[in-house]
Amino acid sequence: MTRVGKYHLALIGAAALILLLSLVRIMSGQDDLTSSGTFNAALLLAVPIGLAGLGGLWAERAGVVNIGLEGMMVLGTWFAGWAGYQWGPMAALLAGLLGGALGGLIHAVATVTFGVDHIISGVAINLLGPGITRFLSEVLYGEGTSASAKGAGITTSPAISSSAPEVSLPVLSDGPDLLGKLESTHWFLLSDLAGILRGVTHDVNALVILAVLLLPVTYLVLWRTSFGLRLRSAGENPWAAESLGVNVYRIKYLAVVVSGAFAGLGGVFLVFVSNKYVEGQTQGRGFIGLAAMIFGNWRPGGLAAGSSLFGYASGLQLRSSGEVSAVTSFFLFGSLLLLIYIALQVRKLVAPGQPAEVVARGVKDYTVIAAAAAGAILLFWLWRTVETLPSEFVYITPHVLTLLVLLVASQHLRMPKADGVRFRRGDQH
Amino acid sequence: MPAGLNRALLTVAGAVVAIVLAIAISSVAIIAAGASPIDAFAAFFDFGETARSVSNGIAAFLNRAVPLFIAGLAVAVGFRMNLFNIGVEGQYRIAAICAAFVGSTFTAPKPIQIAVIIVVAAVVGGAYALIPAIMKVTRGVNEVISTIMLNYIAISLSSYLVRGPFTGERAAGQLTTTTPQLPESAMFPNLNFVFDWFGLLPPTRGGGVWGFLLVAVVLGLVIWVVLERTRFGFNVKASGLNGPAAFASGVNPKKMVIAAMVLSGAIAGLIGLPEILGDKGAFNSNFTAGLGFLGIAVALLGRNKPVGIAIAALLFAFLDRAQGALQIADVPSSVITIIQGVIVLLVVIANEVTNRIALRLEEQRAARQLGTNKPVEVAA
Amino acid sequence: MSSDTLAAVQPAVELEGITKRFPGVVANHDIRITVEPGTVHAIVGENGAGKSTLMKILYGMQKPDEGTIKVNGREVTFRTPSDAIDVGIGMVHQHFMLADNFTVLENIVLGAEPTKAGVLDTGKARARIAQLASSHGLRVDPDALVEDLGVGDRQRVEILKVLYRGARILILDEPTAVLVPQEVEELFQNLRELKADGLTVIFISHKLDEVLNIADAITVIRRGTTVASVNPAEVTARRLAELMVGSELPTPETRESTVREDVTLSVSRLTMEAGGFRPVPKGTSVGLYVDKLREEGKRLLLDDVSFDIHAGQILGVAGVEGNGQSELIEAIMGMRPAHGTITLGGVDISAWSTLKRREAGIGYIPEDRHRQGLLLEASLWENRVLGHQTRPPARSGIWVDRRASKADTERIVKEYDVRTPSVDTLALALSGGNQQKLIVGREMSGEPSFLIAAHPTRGVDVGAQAAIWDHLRNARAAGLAVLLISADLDELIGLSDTIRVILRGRLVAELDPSDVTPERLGGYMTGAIAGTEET
Amino acid sequence: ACGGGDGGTSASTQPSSGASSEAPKGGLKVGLAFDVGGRGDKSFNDAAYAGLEKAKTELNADIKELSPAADGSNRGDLLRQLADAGYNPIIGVGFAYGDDIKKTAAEYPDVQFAVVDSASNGPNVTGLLFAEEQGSYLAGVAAATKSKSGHVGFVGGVENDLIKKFQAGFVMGVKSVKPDMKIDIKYLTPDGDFSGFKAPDKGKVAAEKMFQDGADIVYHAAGDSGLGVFQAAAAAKKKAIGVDSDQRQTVKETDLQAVIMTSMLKRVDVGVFEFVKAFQGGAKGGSNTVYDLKVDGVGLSTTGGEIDDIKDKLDAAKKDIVDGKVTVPSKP
Ligand SMILES: Nc1ncnc2c1ncn2[C@@H]1O[C@H](COP(=O)(O)OP(=O)(O)OP(=O)(O)O)[C@@H](O)[C@H]1O
Ligand SMILES: Nc1ncnc2c1ncn2[C@@H]1O[C@H](COP(=O)(O)OP(=O)(O)OP(=O)(O)O)[C@@H](O)[C@H]1O
Ligand SMILES: [Mg+2]
Ligand SMILES: [Mg+2]
Repeated sequence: MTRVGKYHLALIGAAALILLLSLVRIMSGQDDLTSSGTFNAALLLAVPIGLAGLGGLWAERAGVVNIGLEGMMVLGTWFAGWAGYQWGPMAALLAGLLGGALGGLIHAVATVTFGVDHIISGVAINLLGPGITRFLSEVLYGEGTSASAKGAGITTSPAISSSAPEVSLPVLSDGPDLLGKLESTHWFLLSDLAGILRGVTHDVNALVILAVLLLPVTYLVLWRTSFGLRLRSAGENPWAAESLGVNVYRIKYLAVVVSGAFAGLGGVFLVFVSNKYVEGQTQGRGFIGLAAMIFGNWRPGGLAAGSSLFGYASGLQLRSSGEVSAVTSFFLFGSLLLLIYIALQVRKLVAPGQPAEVVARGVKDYTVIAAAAAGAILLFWLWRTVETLPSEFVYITPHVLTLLVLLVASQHLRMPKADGVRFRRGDQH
Repeated sequence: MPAGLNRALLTVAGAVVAIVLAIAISSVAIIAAGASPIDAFAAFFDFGETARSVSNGIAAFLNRAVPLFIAGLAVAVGFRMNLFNIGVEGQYRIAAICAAFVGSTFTAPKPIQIAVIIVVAAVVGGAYALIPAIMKVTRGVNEVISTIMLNYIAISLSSYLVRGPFTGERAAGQLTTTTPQLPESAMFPNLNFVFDWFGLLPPTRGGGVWGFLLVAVVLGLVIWVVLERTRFGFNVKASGLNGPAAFASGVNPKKMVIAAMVLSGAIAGLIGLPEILGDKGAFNSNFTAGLGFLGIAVALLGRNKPVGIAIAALLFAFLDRAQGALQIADVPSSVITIIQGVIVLLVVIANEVTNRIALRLEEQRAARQLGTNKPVEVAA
Repeated sequence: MSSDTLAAVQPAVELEGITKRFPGVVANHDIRITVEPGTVHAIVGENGAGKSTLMKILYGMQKPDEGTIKVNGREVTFRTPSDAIDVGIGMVHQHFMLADNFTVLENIVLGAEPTKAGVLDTGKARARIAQLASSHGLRVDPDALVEDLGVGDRQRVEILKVLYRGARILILDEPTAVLVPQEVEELFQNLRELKADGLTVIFISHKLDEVLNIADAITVIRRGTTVASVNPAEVTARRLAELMVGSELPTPETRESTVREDVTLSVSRLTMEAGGFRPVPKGTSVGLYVDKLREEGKRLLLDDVSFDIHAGQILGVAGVEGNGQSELIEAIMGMRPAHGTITLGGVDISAWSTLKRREAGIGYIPEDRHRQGLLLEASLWENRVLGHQTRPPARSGIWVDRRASKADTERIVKEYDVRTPSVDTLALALSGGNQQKLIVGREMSGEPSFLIAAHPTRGVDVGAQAAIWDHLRNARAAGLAVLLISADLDELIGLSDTIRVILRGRLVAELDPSDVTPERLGGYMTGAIAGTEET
Repeated sequence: ACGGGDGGTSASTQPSSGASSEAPKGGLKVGLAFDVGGRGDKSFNDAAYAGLEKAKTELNADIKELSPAADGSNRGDLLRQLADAGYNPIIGVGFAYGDDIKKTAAEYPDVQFAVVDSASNGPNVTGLLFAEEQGSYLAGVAAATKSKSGHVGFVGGVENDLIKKFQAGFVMGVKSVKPDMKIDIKYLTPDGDFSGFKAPDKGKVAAEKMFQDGADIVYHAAGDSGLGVFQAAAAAKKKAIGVDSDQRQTVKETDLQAVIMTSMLKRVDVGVFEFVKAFQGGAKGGSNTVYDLKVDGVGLSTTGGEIDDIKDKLDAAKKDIVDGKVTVPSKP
């Protein structure tokens, strides 16, 4: 019952968001807010974050904190590049997975077998990942190696022999491209929807589909299978699980190795995008993936929302090259959101059927409404007056947005109860 | 007490085994790279042939250790309370640029000028750390996410400042953007005279051995005293060991989060100062980044205790110093990072293992004492 | 199968010469027990006697250093609990082993999940649980979250977990410690049904009347060794107690009243919402606001709680766990905001911080010493400082006065008979009873005028229990006001001057301990007897 | 593409390579310290290394090159190590060396230093400066002339003053052809965050938007992120302009080669080699050597022949600059 309710609430929320976006687009004339290009970019940028986050989700649901995602992702990129240039994309995929899984294995040995503090192990892996890959590059891609002749350098691998396939939704976003046509009409709501749909269905890398599928798959595996139940029990109460005959060590090992593999897959994706390994191309996405996972309350749906938000904001940021940047429309967006909030609050205050003197109408409520109103006016004024933001303020759009959303909605996060706890077989708890 | 001695010996043995293992693992890597491990390890101790290069190498080594040590302290203060301040990175960046700018706007006698700069750095670092602290206590925002995001924001913000409001004059043809040059009175005196004591040539490198080393030592002492001897330190320790118990004992967890985070940020604010006051004389776009992240490793390796952090910082700095020496010996210098990572991992693993061995030894002792146990008289 | 006929000849469990050592402790030494099938076999012994350790060995959670285990006549060695589960052994642990964030169903099926193509078959599981529940009279809601359940429900979930795995031999480690008499009786009814179905139950308790009530055979363990096997029909509780401790059980009798005129602590109209505290709007009285909350059907954790405690009085609060005791404590300690007024010695302290309240003379023996009372990884003297950071002897300016703290810890160690090598020992090295004595000593320091004692002797052995009772009694005689919360009804009746019963956040009855039995008290606690609303 | 530039605008003399009066006796020992990324980056650092190698083969120099730590914190120490090990001259690659070279040069007055992309700041320091803005101007002219849509773009890796030189020149070049042309400009990361040079995905997203908005040629100065720009161009069937080296040759993917209309060359190799050669000839520091269009220190590559048809126009533009008729600003 409640779950269905939540699900519907999420749908309604998404619909309201799109409506609002559409409104903002019409008002500001920034078509890029809902263009297919933006959403395509958002998808591209969200996928590696989402994959890293999924890695985090698997590990932390089994009770192992994984701050080493970044290092595992780095391993994934390097091995993907190394295998990819020799044997093609499939090999890249496999090698990247294995590379990440190797990082996961190290983490598992340290944390599960030896009971090392999870953060320490993760930090060590974040040192090791870049160290090992750089070392391997120096050895294998150095001057005079065969790879070097194929275009490798210390900081890059040769290009992958052939790139991963890209697909589009036939008719709708390809060929006749009906969605594209609809999008270019710039109608209210309809074009926005078309843009969003086309963005996520046009020229989509095969790995994106895999990555997106992994979200529901993760949900099904972790929340619908017996394996998932055991895995989550290792994160909630491993002592109970152990006492029921669950092999907690094995579960944790598996979870952490899968975690590394997913982070590695995120690396593979980055390699596919640039068609080769480039040193430093993970750009801290392991950390952002971790953040997205916490943002998403250790759940696949929330993680998807978190990485999408980040991907969307980054995409918009990177695409705002003109004089008037689409990013300024966020002022308008925020202003409208605050207006809606005020309206809801006011309605609650004047709602009939409650004796006036008993209504919880503290000073605090009024202050909040007043502050919201002031904020709305300020944001609206900013939107009207600010033509171009200093580019430095544009770069931080995704980060600021994430912080703002967290400020509004982070009260109810609940992490697995035994997350980060070192578990020893036979110990009492 | 024999059991205690046993334990201490085991710990030392564990650390030694860990380092030997780390050396073995990196040797494998070095051999795989087609180089000689002996050359490689010689390179770590090879400070050059001339007296000048030796003292320069020592200076480079010590100068690297100073910011690492401060970064480790900053991270450790948070960890002591189970607060994971990944944001040291951003905090020191913002603090450095603000301190460098403020320091350049006036001239005062050296002690005052330097003190003002240090205070500004600490205040700015603390203030920047206050943001995630307030977000945590008022809205429950996880400090891991907020500080990660604030790190990115700090980069953009400092870039904006150094190119905009805080920008300084620079010579024609110089592309590095920078804050105004600090007056001479802001530069921290160096410690080169110490070399004379040991009959060594003082280092010639820019600034020599940074005098800020002394500040770091004092800071380490102060932090040790604060954490181990004061009521505040007791509260930090209690909150870290057992939050609910600390709460029940009257410690206000919100205040503690804010205090610990701000203290951590204030210390973080100082990370950039040795470089600025000892060498660069300004904050510029090539300012050393990443010390905050290294600080995490240093703090963890040093077990969040000032002495341990000092040892860890020296070890990391010692390894880092060999960057050039290794290349001269034709060994891939990335082996340094590998050694650092492996040591962090192995030292903690060794620690766990020795703990377990100690426990088992105690169990055996118990078994031996079984003979001396009085048999329980069976009634009825 | 032939197991029934076999069982008639073969004992269900045979333990031979089991020995288990921990660092510094020999938990089990040459234990011998034979459990006949289809019986309830009780194991009794004081705290730390080694009962739990033995059962963990039988359940494969710990490996014995020596000795053999036979199940149904066959010798077995267990590497993990699943080996024990495989031969039909199930265990309900002394502390709940449940994942709070899981549903009842998930907790029950964990490790033995019915699946369809790898997917959890909840339908099948639900049916099986319903069937087990009805056939053994264990009602549960399979979809409820465990964190929302009370202790009785949790206990049933634990038993269902075991039954669900088809266990024929059940180990119950102190299942009654947290139950009220009515619930205990309910549990015993279940056990009898299980026994009738041919199951074997190994039952651990140190409540001797319970043991005599349910057991078919009793084994007594003292200091890790089996000292006697007795037939419950031929033994009295008194005799059993002597076997356990070698001396008589102490009683918490405190009859002569020391209650004085002056009210030390006065609580009035204390109310706490479930959904989080919201301040009462301006211009509204607390009463009106609370009425409105009630009207709206908001759940109240504390509902209009008022009482006074006089100097020299012990007010006992009885109640099934989870009925607002913790919230009451937290409200008085200032750890959780609530509506209403609290005065200490006539001063309104409602708005004070926890620290200020402690400084004003409130002591607090927390219900869970490991969670709220101790820094396990810190030394004893540091634990002495905890809660007294701002008061002498611990404080000197901004510093912690280590010398004075250590000296005062020495005093506590001596006065309260805390058995420890030194005050620098880490708290985790002490046994539970000694830890508790340290806490009691600490909370009695600094001359408190009011003490909250929550389960002051829970899980503490007989000797320590008597000592703690003595200390409480002496302090009471010296004028200390005490709020005593305990699940041990004998303790409650024996120590209190007045007993109030708390049910769903309300004080529902005021009883005179001199004419109340545990059974009647249990009736009030469960709501079976309607409360005598306070006047 | 271009012949070796000889000499600089402000270099005092042009001694011939053989005649050396003050060349060190024990042979030529040249040290070089790379920018972050190090040797083998197939770009800026490797270009410098190519010059060094040429010095090795042609001038018989003993060479040593060192890469800094990932955070670049030890640039100064590398220079000192080279000096202590007897290397002279010593070259720092990248403007980030400016400060360190200044200090080190003061400490080692007997050693000659050079710094790429930064001005001389000591009597024994030679600044090897490149007129990126001039080369970029030509790139702008080429882009504007070739553009059919009247809309071009520029993607910079990191928003620092070096990359802004590229932008300034490019914009002016474009405007010189069509003043009302639309130019999209995007940087990937702020100054101080050098990850913008290593983010092909970001480059791709930024360029994609430009192409979607109608741009048909995008010029990049974004290091490895330029790969993304090429990919976006290939996907949109549009063109891109490479940077630093002749990327039509260094990029190995054939589909990407095809979109690289031309590349703005920055002959760091020439700069390094010429400096070593001049040193051997006894040249002293204290001045800058500017590698500009006049000496072909910058220019456009012609591999693929895509700009052959506008050669006249480019030559004219070049001539205007060389003759001083047009001055290209180095700031946007
Ligand atoms: N994991 C362990 N490590 C060390 N000592 C232990 C461990 N578990 C139990 N002990 C010790 O073994 C002894 C027996 O403990 P056990 O828990 O079996 O007692 P018990 O009879 O169940 O007591 P209680 O009535 O308090 O539950 C105690 O002295 C205890 O301190
Ligand atoms: N995991 C463990 N490792 C080491 N020693 C332990 C462990 N668990 C218990 N002990 C030992 O057991 C003793 C106290 O534990 P025990 O569980 O018997 O206490 P208790 O009286 O049952 O307290 P509680 O009711 O709080 O569990 C101490 O001597 C402690 O050293
Ligand atoms: Mg116990
Ligand atoms: Mg027990």
